[in-house]
Amino acid sequence: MEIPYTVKARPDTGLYNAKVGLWLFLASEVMLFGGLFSSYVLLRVGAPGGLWPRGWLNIPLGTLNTILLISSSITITFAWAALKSNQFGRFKVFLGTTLLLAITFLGIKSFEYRDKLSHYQVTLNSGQVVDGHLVERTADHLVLHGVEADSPKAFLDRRSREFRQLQHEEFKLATAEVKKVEAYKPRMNTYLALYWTMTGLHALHLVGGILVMGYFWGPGSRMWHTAPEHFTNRIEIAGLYWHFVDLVWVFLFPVLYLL
Amino acid sequence: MQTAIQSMPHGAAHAEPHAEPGFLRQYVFSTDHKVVGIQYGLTALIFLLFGFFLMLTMRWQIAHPGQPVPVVGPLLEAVLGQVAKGGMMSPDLYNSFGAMHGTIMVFLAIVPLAVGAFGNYLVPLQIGAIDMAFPRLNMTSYQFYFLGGIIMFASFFIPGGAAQAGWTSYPPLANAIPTDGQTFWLLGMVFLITSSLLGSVNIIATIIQLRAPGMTWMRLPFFVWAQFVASFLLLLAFPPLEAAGVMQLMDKVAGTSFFLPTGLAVGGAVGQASGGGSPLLWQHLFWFLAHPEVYVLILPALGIIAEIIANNTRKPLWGYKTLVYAALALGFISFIVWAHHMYLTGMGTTIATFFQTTTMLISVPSVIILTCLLISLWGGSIRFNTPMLFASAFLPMFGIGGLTGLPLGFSYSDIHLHDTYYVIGHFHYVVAPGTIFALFAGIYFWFPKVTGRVMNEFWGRVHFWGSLIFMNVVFMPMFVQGLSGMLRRMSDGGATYALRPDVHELNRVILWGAVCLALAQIPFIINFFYSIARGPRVTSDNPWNATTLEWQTPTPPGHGNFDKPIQVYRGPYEYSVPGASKDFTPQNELPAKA
Amino acid sequence: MNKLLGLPEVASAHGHKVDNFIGYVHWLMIVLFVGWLCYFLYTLYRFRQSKSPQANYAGVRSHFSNYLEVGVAGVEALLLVCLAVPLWGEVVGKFPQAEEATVVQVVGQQFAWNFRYAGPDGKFGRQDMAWVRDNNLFGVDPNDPNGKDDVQVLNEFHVPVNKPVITQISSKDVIHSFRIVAMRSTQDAIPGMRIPMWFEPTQTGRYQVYCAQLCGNGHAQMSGGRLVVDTPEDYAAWLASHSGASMSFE
Amino acid sequence: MSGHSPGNAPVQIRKYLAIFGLMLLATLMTAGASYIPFGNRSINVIVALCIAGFQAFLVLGHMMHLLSEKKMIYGVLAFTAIFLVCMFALTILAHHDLPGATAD
Ligand code: HEA
Ligand code: HEA
Ligand code: CUA
Ligand SMILES: [Cu+2]
Repeated sequence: MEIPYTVKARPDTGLYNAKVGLWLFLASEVMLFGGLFSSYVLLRVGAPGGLWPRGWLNIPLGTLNTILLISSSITITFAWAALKSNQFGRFKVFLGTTLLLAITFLGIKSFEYRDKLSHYQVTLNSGQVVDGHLVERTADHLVLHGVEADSPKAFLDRRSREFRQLQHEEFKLATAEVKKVEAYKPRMNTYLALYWTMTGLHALHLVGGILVMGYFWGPGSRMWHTAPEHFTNRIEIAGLYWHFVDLVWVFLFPVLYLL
Repeated sequence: MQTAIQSMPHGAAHAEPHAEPGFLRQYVFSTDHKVVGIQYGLTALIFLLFGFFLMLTMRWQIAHPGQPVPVVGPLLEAVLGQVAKGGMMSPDLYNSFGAMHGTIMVFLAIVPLAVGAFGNYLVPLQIGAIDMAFPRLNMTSYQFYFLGGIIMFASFFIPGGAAQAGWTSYPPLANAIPTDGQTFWLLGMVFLITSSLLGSVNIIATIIQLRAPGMTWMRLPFFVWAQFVASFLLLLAFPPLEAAGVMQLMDKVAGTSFFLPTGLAVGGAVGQASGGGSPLLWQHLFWFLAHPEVYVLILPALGIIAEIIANNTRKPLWGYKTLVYAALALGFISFIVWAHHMYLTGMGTTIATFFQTTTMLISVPSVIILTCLLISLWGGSIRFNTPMLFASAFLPMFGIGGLTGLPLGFSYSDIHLHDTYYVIGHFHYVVAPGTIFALFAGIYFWFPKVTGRVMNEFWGRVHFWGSLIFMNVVFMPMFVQGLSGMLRRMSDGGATYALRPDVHELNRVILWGAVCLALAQIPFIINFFYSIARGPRVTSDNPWNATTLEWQTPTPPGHGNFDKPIQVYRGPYEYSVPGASKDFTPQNELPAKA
Repeated sequence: MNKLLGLPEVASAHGHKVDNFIGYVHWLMIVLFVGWLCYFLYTLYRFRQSKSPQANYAGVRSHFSNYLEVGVAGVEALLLVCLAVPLWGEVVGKFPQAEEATVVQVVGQQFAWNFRYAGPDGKFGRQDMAWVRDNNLFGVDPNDPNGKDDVQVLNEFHVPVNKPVITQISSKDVIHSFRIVAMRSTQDAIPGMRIPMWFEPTQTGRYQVYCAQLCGNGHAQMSGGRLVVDTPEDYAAWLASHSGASMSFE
Repeated sequence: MSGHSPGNAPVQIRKYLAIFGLMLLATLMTAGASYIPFGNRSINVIVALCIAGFQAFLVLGHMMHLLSEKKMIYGVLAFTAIFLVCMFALTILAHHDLPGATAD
């Protein structure tokens, strides 16, 4: 007793089971990220005073990551195409490349995360605000490499001319002068909260994808020799999912990095 | 992605049909949709009982504020300590129980029972499939559900107890309560939502892909349609709540302020928040799920009722197509009415008009469905067995619940009724004597198929009359209380408000109603377990002389469900066909002249 | 009908409209329910197996039910278009002019209500979220002279009779719901938002303010709020006696 | 195509390469466009979203083969899209439609 239509399409719907399942799953994913994006819009539109951070992320890195993800999306298509034309060797190469690209993406992402965790905004008792990366922190002083301004508002738009004219230097701040030390963690403000949550959830989707593709590349690929069509279908499904992950990023990138 | 892996046919297990799978494989980690369905069913029934127990305790407390709860009180004190000091429920405990009653009833009892158990067990059988489309995914979804349930249940025993912010978990309150109950609640919800998503992908894919030859869309039993629509609601409405849950979890553990506005001044953690969030955002995302969710509670119930009515009136459902279209319309509109729960959060005329209009619109398909079911009775030959008793009582009970939704649906009357016991009365009429009755009916009806034995008719009737009478004793007075202005979620039963004394006195009536309702369940529970072990065996695979495919299987159906390939020739309710030799013609019976 | 439904006393200008509306909807519900119920019970009786051993395959042939459904939808539409929508528009849209009304700011907190009046000068002190502290719920700028004579009271607030009252409702900590049953007025008090509501009291007396939204373990005890509707003279005296008694913020 | 593949249509490698090129170009364009001061920030937003929309079209339509998908999938996605739009529109509208809006 086998469940029908796992390999061949059902004639009247023209689809095999996993494809129906995956598209349904993607529909729910659309609603999941949709919920987050609509929160983003709402919180941004309703931000007090219309103030919203801009240019807080590294655009070249973001662009690079976008390119990596797009490329991985193409390579997985090629992997599937290779199976379709019966070239198992090529399949291994392309799926392997996809995996490497995906892992590189995560590597860059975690570098960006690390960078944010070592980035601090320090409010002094005088009202001055220093913003920069932590160089050193001891019981009685802090050393930051960054910029200084009268109010945190100066750091809001980092792509403005005013901000770019600020001098980067090293600040040594005595603990006694310091009123508040804040890292660029999710709690700092709504923008960062959204950034961490949305990219975090997206990264989790990547991790899931990598695990599955890793399985298909490694032990799972034995199935090619017993049930090639079924295996090809699975790669197609994996590809669909992966394109979706790419698609989400295509929106995350401008929304978080550029605007 | 998951889907891809899980779709692997569990070939190995079937390759050698003679190897008996071990106990674990057969009952605990089974991928057979029937076993999964039974697992869902038993777990959910236990949660149902537990949810009721929570409410009984609460009802006792608010009928006698300031006095220890007999029997249960000392027990609670022994287990939970301070919050039940002296055997009395503190307001914190009351709020915990209330929030968990709602959560458990909705997410851990009724939906798993209606969709997880009935859907899982019956959908493949009724469409003539050998299993679900993704059997392993099916098992996984039960496991997620179970884990979610464990997390929810465990939260009672952590310091500070379970979540206290209502099943709606509105922030900032949900964040402001300085215990971990809410964190557990959110985690539990993430598991439950994931489980629901996997389950609904499975049900929909099964219905689309695995219908037996000849089983066209318009030959599907109405129950299958109801499951189909309900699964779509789960699939598309739950994810935004999952997103919201993740955001609230971030608020709780990572200190973000998605739902916390600037300028909050509550002591403790919230005061430190960066602000800039919106409490209303949560409400929108929550109700975006929770309104469709209530139709997830009712649609499978309507499906069950439709099956039982057709079978026991011995005639086709009246207006089958209309029923199907109405169910689809109901599903569609249910996505755009959610803010009728939020009229009084500060809503202008435009949005209020929109949501009132959609709310009135959605009552139309409900009326149509109910009318079709009522008209189906006309001209029948009605057999009053226990399932039919419950099914017929469902109709007026749902009627009361549905009709009392109307004054809530108008924002103008909602000014007076919002957050009163009127609301509690409204939705309990739909879910308790409504959905629960349908589920009872379903249990009595399909019991012979699942176990091969029949439940006792006499005790079934006792159970029915007891439940019918006392459900009404419990919920009818709530309308009176609500109209007079008594608020819900009052840990003292509204004692601090200047209510008419007779209205207040009703709390005692409700309490005794609820106690008797509990007693009325005893015959059911005993009957249920006794019949599993000792009930008289059925003599036929089709004891009710039914037409749908699940009755054309061996009893109980084995792995793979059907003995022979199934071919469907006709619609689902061919009862009393003029000129036929018997008063029912199964869907797979060869046409007379081939 | 309103008696039958047991609706509580009403003391505001629009209150009886709410009650009547609830009454109309209940008429509709009762007519439908009783009609259906009679049909239902009769059918169950007439078509029981012993009396009607052979079911009729075709069942009902008439289209009466369609008219019925259209009728129900029609009545609902009528209620909606003629009453519910315009009346709601009156409550949330047509606010009286602030000069012709008593303006009160309301802030809920766990578990009491705070009220603020502009005082004799008719001007509220400048307010800003940034000033909100535990002891400055309204976020009043302590340096603004307009704020000096503002009146701030806890739990009990007074208004003159037969003059519209505009309440600006907010909350300091969690969501509460400001509800005066006798005025048939309810509005959630949501932190971070200030939402106006209005009503016109038509009878002097003391009315209880309810908190209708779960707001923590003291929710049931948050019942100390009172609306006192005074004659204009009493009100003026009351306001004068409280002027400037607002809290001081250091 | 050869024995193994069910092969409905030959996989068009060339087409995918073209799409790849377009996607890269679009990415560079969004990044680039964000440096151009259009005078009004909302123009930047619109430009970026349009480019993202175009990319979404490429990914969905061509890489995920939606343009030649079956009716069933269209149905599912159409409903998803409708509900998504409703969620966006209604939550945001609701935040901007408060009592008293017509008062003064
Ligand atoms: C299964 C669950 C379910 C169902 C089906 C419904 C159905 C409806 N609900 Fe209900 N509702 C809830 C569950 C449900 N609801 C819950 C859980 C809450 C509260 C949540 C909370 O705050 O905690 C709630 C709250 C709620 C509110 C918010 C109230 C408030 O908080 O102030 C509103 C307002 O519009 C509303 C309206 C409606 C309407 C118009 C319908 C309509 O769909 C009803 C249409 C039906 C009919 C009109 C009946 C027709 C009847 C017949 C034809 C049969 C007659 C038969 C005989 C007599 C034999 N509901
Ligand atoms: C599906 C949902 C559902 C169901 C079925 C119920 C069922 C019941 N509910 Fe519940 N209720 C809610 C959902 C539900 N409730 C929600 C969402 C809230 C709002 C919470 C909040 O404020 O946040 C609420 C709130 C609520 C309140 C208001 C509390 C308050 O505001 O302070 C009250 C008060 O009486 C109440 C009572 C009851 C009663 C007496 C039942 C009874 O009908 C229960 C009947 C149960 C049985 C009859 C059990 C049968 C079980 C068996 C027979 C087990 C058999 C077992 C085996 C065979 C193993 N409920
Ligand atoms: Cu304040 Cu309830
Ligand atoms: Cu609703």
